[in-house]
Amino acid sequence: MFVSKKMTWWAWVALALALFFAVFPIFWIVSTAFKPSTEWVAIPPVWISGQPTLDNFSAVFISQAGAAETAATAVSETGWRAIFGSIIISICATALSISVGLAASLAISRYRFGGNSTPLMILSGRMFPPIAIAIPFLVMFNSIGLIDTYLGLILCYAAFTLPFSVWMIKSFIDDLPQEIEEAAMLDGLSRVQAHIRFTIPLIRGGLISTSLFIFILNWSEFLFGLVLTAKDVVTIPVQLSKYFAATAGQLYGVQAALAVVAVLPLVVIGYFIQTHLVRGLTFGAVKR
Amino acid sequence: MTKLQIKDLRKTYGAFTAVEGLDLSIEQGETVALLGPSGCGKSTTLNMIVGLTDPSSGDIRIDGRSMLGVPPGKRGIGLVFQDYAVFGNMTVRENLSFGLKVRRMTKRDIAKEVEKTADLMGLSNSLDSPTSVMGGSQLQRVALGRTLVTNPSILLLDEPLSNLEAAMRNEMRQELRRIQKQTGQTVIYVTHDQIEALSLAHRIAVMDRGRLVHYGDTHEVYHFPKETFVGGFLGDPPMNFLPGTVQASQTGHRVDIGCATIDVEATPLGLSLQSGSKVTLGVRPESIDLLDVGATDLGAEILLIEQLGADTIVTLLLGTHELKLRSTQNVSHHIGDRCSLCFHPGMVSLFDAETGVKLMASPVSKEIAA
Amino acid sequence: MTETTTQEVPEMAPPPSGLFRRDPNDPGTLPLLLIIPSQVLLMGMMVFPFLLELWISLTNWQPTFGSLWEAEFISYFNYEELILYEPRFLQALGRTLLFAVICLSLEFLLGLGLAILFLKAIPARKLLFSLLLSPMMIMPVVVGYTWFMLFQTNGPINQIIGWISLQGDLPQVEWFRHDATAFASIVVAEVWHWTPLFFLVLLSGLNAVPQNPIRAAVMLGAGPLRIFWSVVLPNLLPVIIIAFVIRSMEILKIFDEIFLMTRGGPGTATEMVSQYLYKLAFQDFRLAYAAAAAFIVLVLTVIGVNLMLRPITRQILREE
Amino acid sequence: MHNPKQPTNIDQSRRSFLKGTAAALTGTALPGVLYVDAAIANTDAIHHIANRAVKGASALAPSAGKKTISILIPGGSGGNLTPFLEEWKTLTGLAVDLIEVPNTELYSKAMQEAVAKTGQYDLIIGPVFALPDFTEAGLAKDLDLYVERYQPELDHGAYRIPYPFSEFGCKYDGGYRALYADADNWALYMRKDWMEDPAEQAAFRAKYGRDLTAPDTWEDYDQLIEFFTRPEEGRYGSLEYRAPFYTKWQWMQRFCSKGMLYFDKDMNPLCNSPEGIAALEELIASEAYLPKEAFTNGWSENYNQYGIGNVFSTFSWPSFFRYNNDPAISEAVAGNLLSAPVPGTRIDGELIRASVNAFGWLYVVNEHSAIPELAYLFAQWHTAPDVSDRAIPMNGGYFDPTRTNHFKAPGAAMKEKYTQAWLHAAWDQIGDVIPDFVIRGTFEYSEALDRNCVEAVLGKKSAEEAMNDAAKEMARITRRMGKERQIQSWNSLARTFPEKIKARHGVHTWT
Repeated sequence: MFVSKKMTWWAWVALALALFFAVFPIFWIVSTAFKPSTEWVAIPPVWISGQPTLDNFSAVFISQAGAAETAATAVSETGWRAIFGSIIISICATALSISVGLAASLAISRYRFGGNSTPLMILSGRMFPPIAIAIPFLVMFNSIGLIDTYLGLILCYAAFTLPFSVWMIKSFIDDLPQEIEEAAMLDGLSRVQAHIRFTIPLIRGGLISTSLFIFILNWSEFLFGLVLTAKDVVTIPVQLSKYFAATAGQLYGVQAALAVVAVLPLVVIGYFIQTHLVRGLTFGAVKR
Repeated sequence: MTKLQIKDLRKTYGAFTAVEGLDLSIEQGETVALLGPSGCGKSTTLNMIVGLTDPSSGDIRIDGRSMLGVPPGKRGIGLVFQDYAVFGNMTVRENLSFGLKVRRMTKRDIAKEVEKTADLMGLSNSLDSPTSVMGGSQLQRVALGRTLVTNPSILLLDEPLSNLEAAMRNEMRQELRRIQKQTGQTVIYVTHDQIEALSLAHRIAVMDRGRLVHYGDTHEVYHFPKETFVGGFLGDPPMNFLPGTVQASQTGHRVDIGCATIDVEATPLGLSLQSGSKVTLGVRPESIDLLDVGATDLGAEILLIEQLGADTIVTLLLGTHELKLRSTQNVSHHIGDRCSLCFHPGMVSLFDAETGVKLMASPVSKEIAA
Repeated sequence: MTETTTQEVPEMAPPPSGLFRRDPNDPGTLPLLLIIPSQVLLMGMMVFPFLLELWISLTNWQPTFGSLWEAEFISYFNYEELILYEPRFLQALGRTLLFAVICLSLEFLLGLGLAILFLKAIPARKLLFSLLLSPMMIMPVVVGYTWFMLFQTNGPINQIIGWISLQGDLPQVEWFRHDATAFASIVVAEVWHWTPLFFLVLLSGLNAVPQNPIRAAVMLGAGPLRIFWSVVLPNLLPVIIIAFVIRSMEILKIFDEIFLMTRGGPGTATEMVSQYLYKLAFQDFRLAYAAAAAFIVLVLTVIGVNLMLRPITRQILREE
Repeated sequence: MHNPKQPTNIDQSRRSFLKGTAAALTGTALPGVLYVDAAIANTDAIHHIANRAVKGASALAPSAGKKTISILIPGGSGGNLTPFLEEWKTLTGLAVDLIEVPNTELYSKAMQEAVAKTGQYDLIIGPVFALPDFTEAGLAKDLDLYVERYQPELDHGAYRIPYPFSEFGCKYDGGYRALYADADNWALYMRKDWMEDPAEQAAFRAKYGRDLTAPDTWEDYDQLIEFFTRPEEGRYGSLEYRAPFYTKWQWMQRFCSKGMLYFDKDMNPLCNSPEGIAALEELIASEAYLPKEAFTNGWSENYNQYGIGNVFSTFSWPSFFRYNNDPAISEAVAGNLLSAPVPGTRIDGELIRASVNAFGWLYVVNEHSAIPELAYLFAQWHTAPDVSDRAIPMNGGYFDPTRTNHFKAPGAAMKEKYTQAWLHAAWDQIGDVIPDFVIRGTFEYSEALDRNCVEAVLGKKSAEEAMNDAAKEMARITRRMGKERQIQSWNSLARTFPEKIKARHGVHTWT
């Protein structure tokens, strides 16, 4: 390789800086989640609380009704409904996006359905500014009663992640030799059976990583979650924006606590799908 | 004049020794093949010579100058890769110009040199084609041309023909020989293919498990291998090995191979063998003659006769050992026949049974009384 | 898009070999059945709202004027107004492009630097790798909140700057007050968030670059820069383009982080297209006008992405 | 687009309320005329409004299609409500469900409801400046009928909401559209302990040749904040807002106190008048007396920062006083806060002050609600003189004293939280209240003004350029909105300005 493998002093410095830059904000969220309200925006800033507290987490998880008024107890609702909503919506939307995307990728990759324009058309769906499309969604959802329903958000999220589903899954199917299905069919399986028994199991790894990637997208979505809900449905990103109290202003600690809870699974998921993620993210341009 | 001299070259990775105590010298204008099975350390040696890997100890000298610490590009060595490693995003001309551009030659000089080399390599007509559409032997030419254009003092070829089809391989072999002759280039040729080594090289260096086992001219290496490994690695079919026990005799030594004894003369070095010591006796298939169709009880039995065009390979059972024999003459024997054998005088080697190291190379004669 | 299609179709015409094509009747309705769910989903959730939006953009609708169904049809007036008389929209557009170019270049360069660093023998490689990737997994809203906290005038970033500065007193940069620093702050947040993607993609790309051409270049005496430029980069190109396409599609829509950090301020210094659209649609509720603006953005994005994809469309779509 | 009028008889009865009180409400000597005996708190009458609401709701509840009233509230305002939901349920059998959205998003969310028409919220607590938009978008239900039926006594009677809150906080275009819940005009808050320090008093007199007292004019005020600015000690003169969205209010106070209105009779912007430019230049000039955070602080950061105790003064809402005067929340300044009327300008011997009603929350009944009347009744109950007197002092909410009895006959909790002194001072300043842009397109006008102010403050434009740009943008907004309609709306808003200002423009003669 054109780079020496040896760690020089500048390599150590660069590595240390990069690590600090990458980890510091995450450290700050986690640290803030354990700070009492007096330290959220203290001057000078508190790095690690001398009196760590779980108040912020209890504000997220345990109802504060009747508790003495403190910054953390100004929260009017626990985060459970939002966590539940996010889980339901993200999982269902991901499942829908993946299954529809899988079928479409089979049609495109194996049968060249619609030539080359179909994938590009599907991809362009991802290019529309969501802020603008939110209004027609509002009008449309209102007329069919989907506002403030789980189904509404699930359909919306599934549609908006479909372009990635199709492109990522397609790249995995493209890399699978067609001979495998052909052989299966020569052995008497039908076309559908061949796909179910061979194609899908063989791209299992790709499907899992695509699912997790799509899940992350759904899990993080904010704008539609804000606009297309009213009172019954809440997602975590929307709930985060509600942590504000008259006395304390922004409830940084409580926000941080819910953020930690919401982000942790993603970091863990990300750890496991790293390598697959590359394949999917580059639509198969990197084959490893 | 010694072009390349390698002294006690050693490379270790932790506890693993890839190359140990390698000594090698190559003369100007010589073609040397570095031969060995995969994992024998030849690639590591090659990388150390070109400078892609730093040796753990030892020295590499080119024209008497130590190359330790000299970067690969400055050693005056050209390297051609097994997979050609042609720059796929460039045309042939760009490929050939690359090394010269790096050397900051003027555009005109570059063009001149490139034309010259292209001519030598037979690439003149395809100078402006993209390499991404080219086939194996064309790519090989580009790779070779790209290296030769920089006028390296030593040319290293790393398994250059192994990715080619058989027919192409022959053609390229001749091509290489022609170019070598034309340019008088010193060439080191790394291969695991003995035919290439034997046909192209003046001298062969055989490596095994990180050691240089035998370094000599092709004839010597082929016929008088220094170790059983060399004999077994070179030749198709390889050298025959027969375990035996030394018996002292008046004329020299005799080796008892169980079903027969063979007279072996003492070496000029006066090596004397301990009576009763275990040895391995090696003999090339083409150094064995079939004498006649005998009906003797102790004769060798013919197990198989393979007609390979010009040659015939005969598989024999001598006592409990299988032997292979190559004959250029027509074999009139039949499977199941018994016959007597004759080992060519001076063509039998004795190896230590335990270490496999050659005990002596001696002219031998004796008919085996079968 | 259309152009690509018309160009490529004739090349594809000879059907590829293989069982699926050998018998033209064989797949029957299967491909159709497979594609239908996606088309239904896209029809309902993309095409229909899209058409509705298109129609809205041709009216003068805003809720304080009455309901959508009573809105007046004014044809291209909104578009004309936006392009000819609304400098703020064009500024936001230009600013978004500038932001995208700055961020993507920084992310690319930093990602590349990190990726090259990771070719070295790094200790605790897997752990460090994951730590460096983690920002990518964090939801944009959280990214916004976090950097908002960090960039407070009395926040830790100023504290760190204070430590580094020799005097030791806080220089107190008011990040969100000045155009340049506010812009820098969102660039930092965005770069922090998405450099890992470039790092991941480029490292994988680098690891997939064939080693021997690089060795060959070394042997020919080329220095690291020349090798990188002439040998490594051309190999990385498809990966780089894809990464750029994906990121530009998303960065042109950037909203959450800026919404939570600067709200487009001070003035309009950090107002991207999305912020401007948000103002139009969710503050002024000039919905028709916002719709027209969105269409202009869409058209530009589609053109841009297609231009970027052009060099590798073939490869990605496996047309050879 | 103009909503059809309610039946004539109701229209007339509403007018008759107006007639009865108009003279008093628009009078200059408002506090004196409206002096209300403290005894009003002890009469049964204080309960009538709430009782009417409870009675009405109890009567309607059994036949209601929905037994839960959903209220869209700004995040952080639940404190005024949650303790009362149980009580309401006991009284009427109706549950209440609170739906929070971030308070910056409330307007947006409500307007989305105007588009989506889901009826998911029965009541909306919205900002006062949004009332015209809510009404024009068909979101704010016309309340004339309910007001007639249940008599919330918004603009008459002993417990009325004082003018002009009763006007721009409850009505749009002459009709009742909202129940005002939160009077939110600014006052000047200063550090009493700093002002009363004899050393400071001496130093001040030595420097400026007058006593260290609460300022009458902006010049006085500017001297005060200059005097107390000591960056070397980390002390500053003022924590005025210079952050986006807030800066316009600072400008409005200075501008209107020069006897100015936002627009002339024909709705031509006046911000680029010499007065407007001067007001902006004054804002720019006082930068030196502000800590750096003033340029980024939103209201809650501002409250917290003042609470630290290193700044002399600030302009703020009633809740500022309440929170920062609470030792549990702000140790440093509690007990040391002096509230004073906002400074004014002396024009032709007359001191004109302009206290901007920045924000302020009100109840709007969703036109698309299935149970609008019940929703209205809850709002009436919650804003009734007795209930609101208990609700406003609750912690964790935004509501501030609104009805006459809150100021004149406060309950124990109210007195404890706001102090008698503050309530008196606040009452005395009501005559100086100026409204925000309470007209259709409020966000567009505010944003145009605010952005240009901020850009001038940041030095990107001169004050004159900024004000000219703002005027140009506002004129364009008006043109696009439909000039005639906007003028009509502005003319009625202009009438709610303080008498001294109106007189200078002859608003009475506008038609």
